[in-house]
Amino acid sequence: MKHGVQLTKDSALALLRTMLLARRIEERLIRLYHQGSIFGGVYCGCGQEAIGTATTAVAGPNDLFAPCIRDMTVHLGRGAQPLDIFRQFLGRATGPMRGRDGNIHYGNLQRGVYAMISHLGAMLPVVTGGVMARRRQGRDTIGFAFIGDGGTSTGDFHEAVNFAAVFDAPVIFVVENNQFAYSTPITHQFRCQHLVERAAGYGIQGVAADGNDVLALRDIVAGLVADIRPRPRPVLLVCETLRMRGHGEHDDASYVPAALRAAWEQRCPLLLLRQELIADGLATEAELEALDAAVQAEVSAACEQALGDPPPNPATLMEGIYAAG
Amino acid sequence: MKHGVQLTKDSALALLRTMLLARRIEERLIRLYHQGSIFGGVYCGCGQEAIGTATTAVAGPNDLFAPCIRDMTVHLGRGAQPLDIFRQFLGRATGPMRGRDGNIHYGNLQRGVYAMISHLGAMLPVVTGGVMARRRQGRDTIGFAFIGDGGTSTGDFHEAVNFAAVFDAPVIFVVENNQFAYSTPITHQFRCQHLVERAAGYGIQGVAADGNDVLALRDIVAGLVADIRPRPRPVLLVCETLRMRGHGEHDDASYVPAALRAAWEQRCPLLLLRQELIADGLATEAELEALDAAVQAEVSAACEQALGDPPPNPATLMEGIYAAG
Amino acid sequence: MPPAETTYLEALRQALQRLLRERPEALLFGQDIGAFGGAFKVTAGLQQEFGAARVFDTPISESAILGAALGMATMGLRPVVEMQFVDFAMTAVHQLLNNAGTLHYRTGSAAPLVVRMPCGGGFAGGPFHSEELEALFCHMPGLKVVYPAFPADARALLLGAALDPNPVIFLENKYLYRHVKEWLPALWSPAPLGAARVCRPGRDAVILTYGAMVHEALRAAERIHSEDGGEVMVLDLRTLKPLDTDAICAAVAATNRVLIVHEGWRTGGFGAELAAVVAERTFHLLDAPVRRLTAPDCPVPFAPELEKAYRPNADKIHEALVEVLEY
Amino acid sequence: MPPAETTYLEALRQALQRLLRERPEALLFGQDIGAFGGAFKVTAGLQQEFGAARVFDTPISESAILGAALGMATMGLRPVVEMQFVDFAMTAVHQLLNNAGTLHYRTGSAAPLVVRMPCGGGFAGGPFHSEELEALFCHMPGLKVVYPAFPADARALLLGAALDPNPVIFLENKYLYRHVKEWLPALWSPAPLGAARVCRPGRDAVILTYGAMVHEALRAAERIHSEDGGEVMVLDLRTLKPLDTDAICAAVAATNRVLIVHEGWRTGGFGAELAAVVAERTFHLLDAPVRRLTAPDCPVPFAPELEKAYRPNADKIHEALVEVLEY
Ligand SMILES: Cc1ncc(C[n+]2csc(CCOP(=O)(O)OP(=O)(O)O)c2C)c(N)n1
Ligand SMILES: Cc1ncc(C[n+]2csc(CCOP(=O)(O)OP(=O)(O)O)c2C)c(N)n1
Ligand SMILES: [Mg+2]
Ligand SMILES: [Mg+2]
Repeated sequence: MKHGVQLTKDSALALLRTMLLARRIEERLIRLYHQGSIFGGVYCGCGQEAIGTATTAVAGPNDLFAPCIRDMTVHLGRGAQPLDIFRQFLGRATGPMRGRDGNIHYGNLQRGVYAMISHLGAMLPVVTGGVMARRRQGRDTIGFAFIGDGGTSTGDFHEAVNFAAVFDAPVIFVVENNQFAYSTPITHQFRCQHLVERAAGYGIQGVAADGNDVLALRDIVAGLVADIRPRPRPVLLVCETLRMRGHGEHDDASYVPAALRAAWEQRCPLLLLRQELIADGLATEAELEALDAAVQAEVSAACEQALGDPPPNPATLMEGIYAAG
Repeated sequence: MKHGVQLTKDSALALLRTMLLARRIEERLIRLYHQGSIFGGVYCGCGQEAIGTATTAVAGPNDLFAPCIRDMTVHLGRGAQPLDIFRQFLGRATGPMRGRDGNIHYGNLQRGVYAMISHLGAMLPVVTGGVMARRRQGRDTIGFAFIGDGGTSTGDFHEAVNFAAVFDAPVIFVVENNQFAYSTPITHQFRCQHLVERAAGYGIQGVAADGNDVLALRDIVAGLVADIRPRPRPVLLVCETLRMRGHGEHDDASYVPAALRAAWEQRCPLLLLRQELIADGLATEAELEALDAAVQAEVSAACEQALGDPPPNPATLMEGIYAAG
Repeated sequence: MPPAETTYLEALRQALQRLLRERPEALLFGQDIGAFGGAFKVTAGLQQEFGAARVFDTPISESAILGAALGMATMGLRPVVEMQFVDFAMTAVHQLLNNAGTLHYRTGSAAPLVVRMPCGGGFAGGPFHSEELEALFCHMPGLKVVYPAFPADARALLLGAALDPNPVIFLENKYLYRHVKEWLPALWSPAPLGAARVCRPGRDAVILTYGAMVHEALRAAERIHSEDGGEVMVLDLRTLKPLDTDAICAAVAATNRVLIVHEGWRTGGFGAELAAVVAERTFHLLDAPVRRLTAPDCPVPFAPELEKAYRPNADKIHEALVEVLEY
Repeated sequence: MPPAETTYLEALRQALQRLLRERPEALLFGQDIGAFGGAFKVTAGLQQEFGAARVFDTPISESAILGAALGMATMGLRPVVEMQFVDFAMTAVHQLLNNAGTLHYRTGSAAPLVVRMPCGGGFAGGPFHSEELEALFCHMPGLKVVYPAFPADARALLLGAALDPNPVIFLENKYLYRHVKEWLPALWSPAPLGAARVCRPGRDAVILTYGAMVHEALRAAERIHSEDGGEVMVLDLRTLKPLDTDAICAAVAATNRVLIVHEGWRTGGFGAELAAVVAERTFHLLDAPVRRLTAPDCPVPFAPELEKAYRPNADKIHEALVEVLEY
């Protein structure tokens, strides 16, 4: 067995299913966007599905997540249904944010997922505080805080990681280094060789990982979780990947060099996992086709249902700005 | 010869003189404060005089400084007169800020010294921008940006250092690790062993220095300047020291352990330099006494003169909020 | 012997102490607020009484402090955090405006969170330790803004703020910390947010004000009275958001002349909102134009001579009052 | 064939292009503004024309961008920086309020610095990409605040802002970028800051407004006219700070009824300042109470159905106008 965590057929297929769901949902969202059915933007995590998948696969029920732009698999891994996601992107009254916020800005604290605000880095101290609170309440909570390569340049990134370090808050700061921040390549974002070099400056452990190999990543995260759950402290986990679409669907990403894109296309996390499953004899091509077909059907049904859902009632505009005392 | 930079009697006495001036001015400010002649606060750099002294000693005329709370020797080293400083702390119309800002918040851009705002870290990108501008204008400017151990926790510290690194701005970020931020010890401020460990995360050089040995520090800074003036890039220079008085004169610093204080008292930068001068045969006790007496006389005269200066005219309150177009 | 009086500062401390005693989910953090008791000593003795797990120091990271407090509040704690000076909160406005202020609207989660911020000038603090920024906070949806003027209100409103399920910006006036005292009862209750108080009755004009200026307004009103018997009402708003517009309208109806006084800048200051409310709602009741007396649009100057010219006070209020009364 | 018309966005680009051509000390930076041309393409082609030394991308560091721009401005450069959305400037308010805004007052140094910030909603941007924050900036001493509504003004005022020796907050409306066009002359001059413009004359009431709402106000005024011949003046403020109070007073004197319209939040919005100015200065001229029509105090909602209810538009303005006219 090549992997630290026991690799069963079921667990491997579950990983693949999460990634497939995200991929197929995004494909559908892109179509809706180009058909003009989605207002605002569509921001995809295509190519980065392994990161949310691996982290949620090893997290416990009390753990807290602060997903960022490209983390649909965090939501799915924490129990969000395709229907929730379509409702969210379509701004339906029935969606998780009831149309008050859209696209990637959603969460569900019952499942331990914060809804992000757009300001990059701003959620990192929030999840840190959430973890500190739950630890005081006697729970064994760990936090997973996601941020892009670009987001590491914000003051909030620094303040949050340092704060977590000072208070021994068990937060895994997951940097998704997808090589670009909108159009800006990492060469214009930072000058260290690798972002793990940031860890030492906070006195915490830094771990570099391949963000596209879901099985290897799951093992790494499982190891970190096993370390920090009993001996709480933050960790910086830097995952290398590539954003396979534009910043949003309005952006053709023509600034991404074709060779770079081609190289990472070979390393599509879904493709890698499929190949591995087949090589390990854990699944057949036919089984994987069937899984995909089932996922596609589920996604289509969810999309249809969400399209039929009502928009928010304008009369509710001013409700719930404040919590009732 | 023990020192990288040629140590002449004149240059050594000049260093001592700057430090003595600062020490004697601060002693006088403290008296004025306790007599009620100074409104607002008095914040001293006692114990940290070597840092501003060493940096200004090797800087060139086109260089830019952003001093922080404890850097009276930066001002003196860049040509501020004791009279300017008394006028500043006394809020006189004749002072460098004309009474519009007080105590440590002053500068003089003609001499390349920015007036700090209180928000810790906020001046670091400003001096970085200033240096970038001067470099475009064909000058060989280097920046010296000062920040405390506490100030390294601000988002601005991170953004500025990273920004300077990305743009190869030749700024020496001088961290004065005086072990405390107001009452908060460095154990509650960061978790790395030593703040130089931050440098790698920005892909820049980090240098640790003894902040109290002015000769050694001058050599280190001279080396860095020689490196980065022709090949521009930022550096993180972390100086270890101790703040020998309270955060301000309202604060008795009773939170500083007596043993720590006592240990650093032995390492007073003025004391160390005097000892070295005498040991090296560069000066006699009598000469040093005479220097001190001359400094004291100069300080007293400046203080008396400033006390006689007028306060700002209230009728000028609304002048110069905007620059005239 | 008269009964002992309590300062504004000590009243705040009592509120925090009671909060920590009665609410195990409450905790305090900020820069130097632990063993040191805070830059102004509002939290003095609290770490000693409640331990460093509940009252503790943080790095100099305003955004992390506010963000962490928000995260804790979402998990059922009741954090009360301190910004060492309101001025420094400007490094992390997004945590208030965008994160805390929108949370309930977006997600339905409560965020019982108080941000204590010492404000105001009058002690040669200079441009970065003297600001009055309530106007900025009042503009942000989803936040409540409280600004007490008296020890009793400070105590009751701070506890009220801490028990409120929303993010509350709690503004404290540094000048009042040690300059205002009153006798406080041993038995007291938290005050709900949102009620103004007539702290001096009158029928000739009303001064709408809050914070340190309440005391200056009272002095000016007293002088008007002693000089020519004029009766000037002083309405202490106490909570700026939600604003007690009923009390404002009633005060205007009773007096027909309005002077608005605050220590913050004029343009877009909170006085603008007050003037707008008066102009919109009580137009037909006004015998004179509403008038604002505020700090001018100028950085807070350091030198006492300049700051005196900058900051409103009883004399300047008196002068403006005379004009309002004579209009 | 009618002469070609120019969009608001293209007008801004022309101003930047001319600035870079005429002023060697000018430079542009911000996130993605280089080869990519910016999130909205305002800087499209400028890096190609002027090179990466003068038009370049930065890390995602708003405070560093603003601080560095200030430092450059003190050394005689003329930086024009972009915040990708005004919302993100909230992470670095201290660089504007405390650093740039106070610099000249404290030190006498000029800071010729422009911060361009795309503002406003109407395109399902949600709570963090749709804000209107002019009220916050207008409260800050030492800053100027410009908010054009038309391509010609956008072009002339942006160049005027860049030539001003002070820090200027230059607000651009995202909705207008591609929705508003007009014919622009080939010969043009920078406009000095501070002058409002009557963009529709009238004697029955005046609408004081700026930004995207100018166009909605014009539509509403036109409808009033077509329905019953009413003549409603529309005053486009163009510069919010310094404010053209003379033009406001003249407009009130000519019409005696005032409706204030803006896209930002009501409480403490810039409309409060406008209402206060009107109430203080033109009390005796008013036949009806001044009235504000603004967004409500609510985070900007995402769903178009909610945002439509949230955002002022010609219909809502028309409704309010009818009430003001009938008072
Ligand atoms: C503080 C802040 N500044 C600017 C933006 C605008 N913005 C949104 S996404 C983005 C690029 C983010 O890049 P990265 O962090 O690498 O994440 P990625 O999109 O690559 O997943 C920018 C600049 C923002 N959201 N927050
Ligand atoms: C952003 C910010 N937050 C809080 C403060 C209040 N404050 C002023 S000095 C200080 C401590 C500074 O410590 P350090 O950076 O170590 O410098 P030192 O005083 O030791 O020289 C604090 C918290 C501030 N000036 N700026
Ligand atoms: Mg990225
Ligand atoms: Mg220190």
